[in-house]
This record gives sequence, C-alpha cells and structure tokens, in this order.
Amino acid sequence: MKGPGKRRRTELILSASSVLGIFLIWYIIAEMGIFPEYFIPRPQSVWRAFTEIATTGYRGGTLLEHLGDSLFRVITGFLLACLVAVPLGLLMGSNWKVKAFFDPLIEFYRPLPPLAYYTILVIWLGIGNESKITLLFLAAFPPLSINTMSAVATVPKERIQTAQSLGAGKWRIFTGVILPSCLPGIFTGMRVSIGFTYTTLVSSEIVAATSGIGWMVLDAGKFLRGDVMFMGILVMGITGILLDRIIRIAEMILVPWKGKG
Amino acid sequence: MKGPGKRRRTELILSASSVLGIFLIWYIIAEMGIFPEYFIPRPQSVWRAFTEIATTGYRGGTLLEHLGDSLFRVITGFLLACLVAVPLGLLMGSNWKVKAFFDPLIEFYRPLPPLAYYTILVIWLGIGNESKITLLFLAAFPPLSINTMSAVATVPKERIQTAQSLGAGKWRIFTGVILPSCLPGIFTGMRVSIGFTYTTLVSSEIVAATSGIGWMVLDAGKFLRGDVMFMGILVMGITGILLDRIIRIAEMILVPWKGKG
Amino acid sequence: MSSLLKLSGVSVDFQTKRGLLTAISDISLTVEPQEFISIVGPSGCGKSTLLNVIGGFLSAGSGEVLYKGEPLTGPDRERGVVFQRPALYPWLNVEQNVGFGLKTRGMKKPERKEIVSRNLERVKLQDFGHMRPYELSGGMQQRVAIARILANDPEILLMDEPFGALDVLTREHLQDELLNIWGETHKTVVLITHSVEEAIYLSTSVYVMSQLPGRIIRRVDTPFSREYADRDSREIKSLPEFVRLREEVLGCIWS
Amino acid sequence: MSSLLKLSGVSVDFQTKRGLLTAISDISLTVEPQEFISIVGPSGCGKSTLLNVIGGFLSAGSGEVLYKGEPLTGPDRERGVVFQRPALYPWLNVEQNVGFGLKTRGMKKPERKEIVSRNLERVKLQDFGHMRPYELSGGMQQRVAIARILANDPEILLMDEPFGALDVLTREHLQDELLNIWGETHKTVVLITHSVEEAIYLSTSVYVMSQLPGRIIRRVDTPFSREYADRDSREIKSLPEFVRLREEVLGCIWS
Amino acid sequence: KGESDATSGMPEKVVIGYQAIPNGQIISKDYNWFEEAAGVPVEWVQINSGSELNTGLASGSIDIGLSGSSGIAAGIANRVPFEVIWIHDIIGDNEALVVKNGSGINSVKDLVGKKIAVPFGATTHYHLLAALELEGVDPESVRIFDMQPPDALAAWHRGDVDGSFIWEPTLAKMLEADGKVVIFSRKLAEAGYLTGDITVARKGFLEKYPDLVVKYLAGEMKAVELYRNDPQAAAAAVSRQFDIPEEEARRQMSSLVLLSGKDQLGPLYMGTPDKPGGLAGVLKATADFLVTQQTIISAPEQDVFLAALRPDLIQKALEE
Ligand SMILES: Nc1ncnc2c1ncn2[C@@H]1O[C@H](COP(=O)(O)OP(=O)(O)OP(=O)(O)O)[C@@H](O)[C@H]1O
Ligand SMILES: Nc1ncnc2c1ncn2[C@@H]1O[C@H](COP(=O)(O)OP(=O)(O)OP(=O)(O)O)[C@@H](O)[C@H]1O
Ligand SMILES: [Mg+2]
Ligand SMILES: [Mg+2]
Repeated sequence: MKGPGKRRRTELILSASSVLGIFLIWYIIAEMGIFPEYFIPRPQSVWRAFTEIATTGYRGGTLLEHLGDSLFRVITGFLLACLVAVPLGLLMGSNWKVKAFFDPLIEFYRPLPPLAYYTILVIWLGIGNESKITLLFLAAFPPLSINTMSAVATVPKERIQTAQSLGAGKWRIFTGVILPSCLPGIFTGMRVSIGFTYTTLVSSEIVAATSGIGWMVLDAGKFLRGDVMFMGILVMGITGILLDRIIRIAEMILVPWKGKG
Repeated sequence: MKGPGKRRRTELILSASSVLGIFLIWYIIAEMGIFPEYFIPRPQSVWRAFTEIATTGYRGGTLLEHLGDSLFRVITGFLLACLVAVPLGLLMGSNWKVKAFFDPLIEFYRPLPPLAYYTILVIWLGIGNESKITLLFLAAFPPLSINTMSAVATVPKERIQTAQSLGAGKWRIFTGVILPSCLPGIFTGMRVSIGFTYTTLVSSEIVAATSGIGWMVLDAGKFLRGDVMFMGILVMGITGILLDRIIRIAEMILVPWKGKG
Repeated sequence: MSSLLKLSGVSVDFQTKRGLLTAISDISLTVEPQEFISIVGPSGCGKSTLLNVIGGFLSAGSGEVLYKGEPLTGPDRERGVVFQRPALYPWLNVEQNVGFGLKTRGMKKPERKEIVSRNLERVKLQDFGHMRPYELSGGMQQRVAIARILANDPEILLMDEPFGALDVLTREHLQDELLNIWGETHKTVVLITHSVEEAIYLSTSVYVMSQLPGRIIRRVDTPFSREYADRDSREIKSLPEFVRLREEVLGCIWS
Repeated sequence: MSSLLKLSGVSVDFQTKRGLLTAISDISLTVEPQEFISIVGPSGCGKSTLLNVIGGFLSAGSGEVLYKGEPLTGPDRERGVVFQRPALYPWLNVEQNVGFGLKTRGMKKPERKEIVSRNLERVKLQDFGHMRPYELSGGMQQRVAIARILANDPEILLMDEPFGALDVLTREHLQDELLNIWGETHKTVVLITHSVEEAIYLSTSVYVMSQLPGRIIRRVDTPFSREYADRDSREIKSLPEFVRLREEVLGCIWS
Repeated sequence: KGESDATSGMPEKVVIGYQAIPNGQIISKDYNWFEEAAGVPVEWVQINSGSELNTGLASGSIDIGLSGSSGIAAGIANRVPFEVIWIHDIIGDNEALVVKNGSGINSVKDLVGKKIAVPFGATTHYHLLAALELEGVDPESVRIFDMQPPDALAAWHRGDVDGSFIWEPTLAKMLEADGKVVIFSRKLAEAGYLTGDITVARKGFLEKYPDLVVKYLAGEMKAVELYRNDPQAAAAAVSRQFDIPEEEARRQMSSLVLLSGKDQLGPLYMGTPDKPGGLAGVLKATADFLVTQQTIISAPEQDVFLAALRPDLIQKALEE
C-alpha cells in the first residue's frame, strides 16, 4: 500500500484530469463554433461575464449579492427541513403509528413537481422569500425523512434492547441510541437533500424574483446571454460542491465509526 | 402485542384519517371561497375535470394517454439511471481512483437545476423524447449513486475479507458481496430517486411537449384551469405513491434480512 | 415471599420459510432472590431464546412469565443483560459506554466517573477508557459489556456466555469478581455458559437443556458458590464433590 | 523445502486518539507444512491482529512476512480464515454460505451440493441448510463459518477462536473433526484459542503470547495430535504428559 | 404586504410587477418617477407570464403589474380581482411568425404539416392560431410545439422546427440564422386580432389608493413622451435596466408601438367612460378564442370586460 500523501496526490491528479477533460471538450466545441455563442459560449466570454458581474453586477446586484440571496434561501430551507424531517423520520421509523399517519402525506406530495404546486404556495405566502423558502423546505424534506426512516430500520435491535435493560426510557433511547445509530444514514440523506434543494432553487426563483443566482440564469436565458447563463451554472455547480463538502466534513467529524460499528 | 391483523387495521385507519383530514381541509377552504376557484377549486370541480379528461381528453389526448407518455419517460429515465448509477456507485465506493475521477463531475452537475441546462440538452438531443428522458436520467442519477456509495462504506470489512480468503476475485466480491450488502442502501436511493425523477417530469415536459401529465398541469396553469391542475397533481401524487410502493415491495422481497444482518 | 422469577410452561416458536420452528418448549423454572442459576445445553438448543424471554425482549408464544408475581411486560433496568454479542455503542468511548445507564438515571459526573472507573478496573480495562469499541479486541468488547451492566447495578444479572471470548486468566478473574459481587450485593444471576466447570463453580443450581426444541432435562444443585466463596478456586475445582457433580452434568449432556 | 510461512520481526501499530498503540511487537515465527500451531494469550494481546497479518488483511508496520518464500501481498484462497465473529452473508442461506467459495471457483451444482452437505454434517447442521444466518443461534453461526472454510479446502486454515461459542459436546466433536481433516488432508493449521487444553490436544506446537504489546514468550511442542490421532480424546487429556504440558503452558500464562 | 397603515392613508409599500420587455414601464422604473411621486417605498418584482401576474394579484402580493393581452383576457374571464389601467404597448413588429428559408413556407397556408414552436399562453400563441383562422387553415393540420424562446431557438438551430411565432430578441436571432418573416403581429392587429401588453391594478389596491395609481400612470405617460422625443435617452434607460447594449435596446424598442394617454382614450383602445373603445371587444374576442382552445372554461359577456376597464384614471392623470 502507498502512503496517504501519495494517494492524496493521485486523487488530485485524477479529479483534476476529469475536470480538465470536460473543460477541454467545452473549449473545443465552443471554438469549433458549431453552435452559436449564445448556446455554447467560449470560456473566455464566460470568464469576462464573470469578472464583469462580479464587479459591476447584473441588473442591480453583484454576483456576490445574487449568490448570497440564493444561499440564504437554500440554507434556510435546508436547515428547517433538517430540523423537522430528521426527528420525524426517526419517529416514523421507530413508531408504526406515526408512520401510518404521516407516510401517505409525504409520499403523496413527494413526487409532485415544485412548478406544479408553487402557484398554491404563492397564493398563501405571497411572492416574497416565504414562499421561496417553503418551496425549498418541501424539496429538502423527503430525501431526509426517507433516508432517516430507512436508517432506523437497520439499527441492530440489540442496541435498543441493551439500552432498555439499562433502564433507558423512550426518549433516551431515541436520542441516545437511535439517533446516533442513524447518523450515517442521516448524513447520506443530507447530501442527497442539499443537492436536490439546490436544483429546486431555480424553480423557486422563477416567480417574481429580482435577485438570486437562479433568477440570474433564467433571466439571462431570456436575453440569450449564454455567457451569463454558463457563468451562473458554473457558480451554482461550484457552490453546490462546497455545500456538499461541508456536509461530508461534518460527517467525518461526527461519525468516525462509519463502517466500523 | 397485538396480532398483525389488528395492527394492519389500525394502520389503515390512521393513514385514511390523515388523507381524509387533508381532503376535508381542502374542501372547507374551497367552500369558504377565500381564494378564487381557479386557485383552490372545489373537489367537485376537480372530479368533473377528471371524468371529462378521462373520457374526452385534454387538448388532444385522454388522461390515460398523457399519463402513459409521462410514465414511459419517467420509468425509462429511472431504469437507465439505475443501470448506470448503481454499478458506478458501487465502483466509486470500492475504488478510490474511480471515485476521484467521477466524483467531481457528479458533484458538479448534481446541484444544477434542470431548467438551467435543459436548453443545452435540447441543442444536442432535439425536442423529442431523447432530451426529456436524458433530463430525467440526469435527475434520477445522483440519489442513486450517492446512496450506493455510502452503502459501500458501511459494508463490514470481514465480509469482504472472508470472500477474499475464500478465493473470490474482484468481480465476484463486487457482485456477490458488495452488491448484496448494499441492497438496503440502494433501495433507499431508488425510493428517493424515483420521487425526484417524478418531480423533474414537469421540467422535462416544459419544452416542446404536447402530451404528458406534467405538460397538462403546466398548460392548465397558464390558463388558470385550477381544476385541471389539481386533478393532474392528484394523479401525479397517486401514481408517484404507486411507483414507490412497487419499489418497497421489491425491497421486501429482495432484502428480507434488512436490519437483521 | 413470592419467587423473583417464575416461568411456567413457556414455549417459543419462530416463523421460518419452512414452517414453525419450536425453539424452546414447555419450560418451567423458578428463580428465588439471591439464587445464581446457570443454564447449559447444546448449541442452538434455545438458551439465548430463553434469556430473551426472561429479559422481556421476546414474548412467550405460550405459557406464563411472572416477575415478582406480576406478568412480565418488557425489559427494564431491574434485569440487566449481557448479550452473546456485545452491543456496544460505537459513538461512545469505553468509559461512556460503561456510564450509559448511569447517565440515563441522571447521575452526576463525579459519582458516575467513580463507578465507571471502579467497574473498568474490575474487568481490567482501566487503561482503555478513552478508546472506541471498534478499536478493541473481541474479548475486550465483551468485558466492556460486562462492566456496563455491573455499573448499572440491576437486581438480576442475565448473562449470555459473558466469558466466552476470554482467556483462562481473565476468565477466572472475572468469575471471582462476579462471585464477589454476588456475595456482597445479594444479586440474582442467570448465567448461560458452555463451561460446565464454570457453571458448577459459580452457581447455586445448574439447569441442563436438551437438544432443539429446548426443554429442561435436569437440575443439579451445587453448593460451592455458597459455601466456599472465599476459598481458592483451583482448590475447589479439584474437590471430589466438584468432580462428581461435573461428571454428573456432563453425563447428562452426553446422554 | 522452504518454510510455508515465515514471520520475522513483525510489528503492528494502530493509530488511536491518544497516539500509537503497538498491538504486536517483534513477532517471529515459522510454520512448516502440515504443522498445527496454536496461539494462546491474554485477551487483547494481539492474537487477532497477528492472524490478520498472516491472512494478508493487515500489512505489518515493520518486519517481513513470507509465504512460500515470497512476500505476502494480500489474502487469497490458500489461506482460509474463520474470524472471531462469524461474517456470514445474510442474503444467502446456510447451504449457499457454505458453498460460496466453491461457486466462486465455478464448481458445478451436484458436486458443490455434495461437498456442502458433507461439511454441514461435519458441523451437525445438516437440518438447517435452508435457514438464513440471522435465524441461527450464535454457536450455529460459528459452525457455519467453520463449514464454509472447510468446504473451500484451503492449504492453511487460520482460525480465530472457532469453537468459542460452542458447548462441550459440539466442541469436542469439532475438535476431532478438525484433527481428522488435518490428518487426512495434510493441511497446515494456525489456531487461536483460549483453551489451553484444546491447544495442547490439537496442535504440534503452542505459542504463548505476552500482554499488550503482544510478543511470543514461549513455544511448547506437543506430541499428542501427531502420535495419538486415533485414540480417545478423554484418555489423552488425562495422560500425565498432557497434564504436565498443560501446567507448563498455564504456568507460563500465569507468570 | 401592500396593505395600509390606516393613519396616513398610505400603504407601507407598493409592489409593481414588470416583465423583461423593453417598454415605457422600464423607462419609468429607471428614472424612479413613481418612487418620487408616490412617497412610499416601491418594490419592483419581475414576473414572467400572465399566470404569474394573476397569481400575484390574487394573493395580494402584487399591486400593479403587466402582462400580455391573452393573460389579461384569461384573468378577466376567471374574475381575477384586477382592473385594466393602461395599455403598455401594441405589439407591432416585435412579434412575428418566422420560418426557415428552406422550409418552403411562404404564407400562412403553407404551414400545413409543418412544425412550429410557440410559447403556449403567450400573445404569439393567440396570434398563430388567429393567423391560421384568418387563412382558413385547420390548426390540427399544423404541428404546434410549446416552447419557451431559448428552447425554440435551440430547436431552430437543430432544424427540429420549421418556424416559430416569437418575439425579440429571439426573433432577430432566428432571422439571422437563415430565417424570414411570414407575417408580423402588426398585420394581425390590423385585421382585428389586436395584442398588446396591458397594465392592471389589483382591485383592493385601486379602491384604496386611486391617487397612487394615477401617479403611476403619470410616470408611464412621461415615459412615452421621452420615448417619442428622445429615443436615445429611452434606449439608454432600457439598456441600463436589462444590461443589454444600447443599440440592441434601441433596435428592440423601435418595433414597439407605444401609446400616449390621449391615444388610449381613442376609439381603437380604451375609449372614454362615455364612449367605450375597442379594447373590451378585443379582450372578449381573445377570451372566446381561448375557449375554443379548451384553455379556459368559458368567457363572460362583453360588459364584464368593459367593466374591467378604467379609462377614467387615464383621464385623471392627463388632467394633472
Ligand atoms: N482498529 C484498531 N484501532 C486501534 N486499536 C486496535 C484496533 N484493533 C485492535 N486494536 C488494539 O490492538 C490490541 C490487540 O487486539 P487484538 O484484537 O489483536 O487482540 P486479541 O489478542 O485478538 O484479543 P481477544 O482475545 O480479546 O480477541 C488491542 O489492545 C486493541 O485495543
Ligand atoms: N429469528 C429467528 N428466526 C428463526 N429461528 C430462530 C431465530 N432465532 C433463533 N432461532 C432458532 O432457535 C433455536 C434456538 O436459538 P438460540 O439462539 O436460543 O440457541 P442457543 O441455545 O442460544 O445456542 P448457542 O449456544 O449456539 O448460542 C435455533 O435453532 C435457531 O435456529
Ligand atoms: Mg445463544
Ligand atoms: Mg481476537
């Protein structure tokens, strides 16, 4: 086996080569000019759009402001969903009555497209951040609750039985045994969920937004500003990776026993 | 403990009561008339829309035809994603080199909203079912690959070591040990994924569709046909539940050891 | 005073693909307070199943289980269990695992620490308090599970082959520790073991179970733990009476 | 002919929160073909770690491991392992678990069936072939793991307390089965056990390990398995020479 | 939301919905005319379609907003609580049916069997169907696809569609890419199928704060004046708002027809309260048409449309 340093280097090389590969393909296609620039803009144009929007802004907000607005919506929706979906998932997993009650509701709304029911949210909550965050909350919810529920089903029953015979009550078993046992599954759910939430961002910024990175991409599409669109997409991809990385790091710190327990 | 029959009955009662509760709330809100009928139509109107569209159709197709078109897209996209994402997830989970190469790509596109990159798909694949199914494939992919990858990380290492000392080669360990060990995680991923795919259906039917249940909902939305929208949403929700149920049943049959291994 | 634990006609069936499998059948036994009973029997005869019934984890298919005269409804802290496979919590280190029950009861940290370290010393793991369960050897994990239940100080100790993965030396040490605790705190113990010698040395009566479906085929009362509590174990094990009882139990198993 | 297995100066360290923990230190030993060696030592002294090194699952931090004169690179089917915790596959029933290795080699069904049922009989589980691992008792699972490795017919058997969860009767039966197989097929065996009696009865030499960090502190050669292979086990165990060797090993452990 | 603060008789803020269309509203927005006149905070939100506007109005979260005439007709038919206060622009040459040069289409009649992309529900959708009706072509015989402009353009480049009834800037891009115009919207407007962008105010808002609406209209009128007298400055304003080059803004604006307040009171459009103009009829016709398309359930009588028009507000704004 090689040392960890060497492995780290190989990893970086491989990751970089896959990213560079895609970049190269993009560059070649753009340079060949098969498609008009507003569909496949050249990397240089995208870079120019980036520096321009980062400094002078796009329609009333700099890139950082747009990104900030969007991240605020995504993170708020996601965290609220974690606060509700994880406990509910644990409860549904450990109590079949709770499950019988909530399962049909979650299962019903889960496959519904945000675009289809967004109108109803807007009617109730208006066009402000409330309806946007609610939409993101609803998007973040199901992967969390399903992964959590499935995780509960795989808790070895001896762990719970041991706790019972040590005198732990329901609450203590819930927080002290079931919750930590499910952490690996919960983190998987969080990773799936944050990505999903982010993809819903554009839908949430379709209606009556004048800021946000998703809105910027959509709006640029209307004006056939391919460079801005690509730039926005790149920024979304990169920030998405960062959010995911944060969750992975949290998992490594909080669940060191993953795969060992 | 109660008998399984009694439990089954209580479950049904609870599920029914939650569904009926929501229905009742809907009914009351609709009857109170706080919101105009095109936003919150009354159950009767929705039922009328249902019978009408089921028989005479909506703009050139009956309900069943629309639903059939959509299900074909969703299921094809989902199955293709399973075929690719599950093996790739297993590979990425068991080989860090494969992971280093593919991870950045998946992580990058994962948070991207379909609406943002759909135009690019249309340029490459045209306006037919190809681009729609590709979009659904891309939506179905990440929950599958992430859940599968996480599942690999939790395979007890003794299982793999035992297989090695029994003379199993890489391939046999892959298919005979890692794959079955990951089945519970894969099924969780499938459940999350099918829901996600379904929510993307509407986005995929935004472009150049003149059939499909998602298109129907969107189109009805444009013209304030709240009754048709609600009906479409209900149909999507119910078919979504059915698809999910199929996966759950498959899981029960294929992974009887869940939570026992 | 009524019996602490009373099983009458208890049977347990498991549903398998090829129909019902009767694991234990018509088991009746009574455990009085401060008794130390051992259960021996062939592999797969239903010992763990029986322990699960007594622990309250499994409800008997037929028959009755009374604890202090009341029907048993579920597990509680009066009956502490050591399972055949130590179920430690990987997110807690060894000390926290041992202190789990105490913390549940809201015991303050200094007191808890005291009890935890006393029990870790008992199982000779005082130097490993900060390690995680998955960093321990099989035998060490088993010892943590024993320390955990001892720290919790239940009325009955239910132990499923607690010393199975231990070397002779550690095993003898823990046997003597268990005897001391039993003698000092007047606990009741139900021990499943494969070592007939251990059973006779430790308990007040030994129950021998039959092949599947498990029934109790013999009960042998043994005096050593009561009478010779403070003598040297090797000496006791070579007493003629000890050898005779061992042969009796073994004979019963072999027959 | 070179040694089958040769360890020289092998050490293994584990990274823990509070620094390195040396599990085994400077272990050198040689195993010749058809030897049957046993390793005994206190709980947590590094026996399983040593077995993992021999199995190829863990690379030695320092020192050299040669198998048939070549440096060991990883696990393979020549060295079959029974782990301390039976790692059975829950998606396979007992028969399929036992047949796993054979199927891997592409053996046809009738032949495989034959070998599987012979080995299930060996561990007395012929009636449980259709059950799933999670429907078995702890001892039964251990026996399935033994049958699985026997069915696979490796050159060296590496066994980590394989009989730990078994009752006396089953244990003696399996000991004799193992001796028979060893005698007939000229295999090499490395056995970790807590029973000194078992070690002396079965092996050609017994290695005694020290407390953590584990070193080999004594090697005792024992003649019984070679010389008395077809005699009655109880008789052998009461031979004065047997008792003397047992006391020697025990003395070494106790010191 | 925009509701009152009873003591001062002024709302906390006014929410105005605008669309990404270069017109007077954008100029007025750029110059902050309404903000200055109103004296309350103004929030501008971008909306993308008539249905979005209708939703925003119904939920009370938009006070004033604009949409294409199809969306307005559907809104009135569905009794969304709003009233028409201003005609933003009449669609002239900024929307057109374009087809590929090689497609063999030279007139609307040639569309039979061809593939045409159009955003459903938009004014161009209405115009496409109207054009077919005018020429007596069965809409069933044309393959019509629902596509937003960028996707329509993508399909155009691939050759997946033969033509599209579309607006700027996509229209220009299609023309550049080997396209030609078959018919401009202006032609259809002349034939009686008028389309335009129409501003409406939420009923609740209008009843409470008619003065604010009048002030808003004053800004719109100023914008039309600027557009007529100083196109350079108007284009600069639009270019600032949309981050597009000034020439591009000018080009797009040149094809619009902006109406002054006086024009709107004429017989072709709103008319006056005593002498109603043609707009109510146009909206009624649009709604009737949508009914035939199965997109709305029914269209009310003409007086309902008439009742939804408020030329009196324009008169008031003109007086001030
Ligand atoms: N993954 C690990 N990380 C850190 N320490 C470990 C790890 N695995 C084992 N150890 C330590 O190495 C030492 C030896 O462990 P090992 O499992 O080899 O003991 P053993 O001799 O097999 O004991 P037993 O008879 O109880 O099974 C122990 O002190 C244990 O704590
Ligand atoms: N969940 C289950 N489903 C089906 N059968 C089971 C299940 N659990 C146990 N059994 C069966 O019940 C019988 C008794 O099992 P049990 O675990 O009580 O044995 P045991 O006496 O503890 O054996 P050991 O000494 O090997 O631990 C076994 O034959 C086993 O196959
Ligand atoms: Mg057992
Ligand atoms: Mg070990």
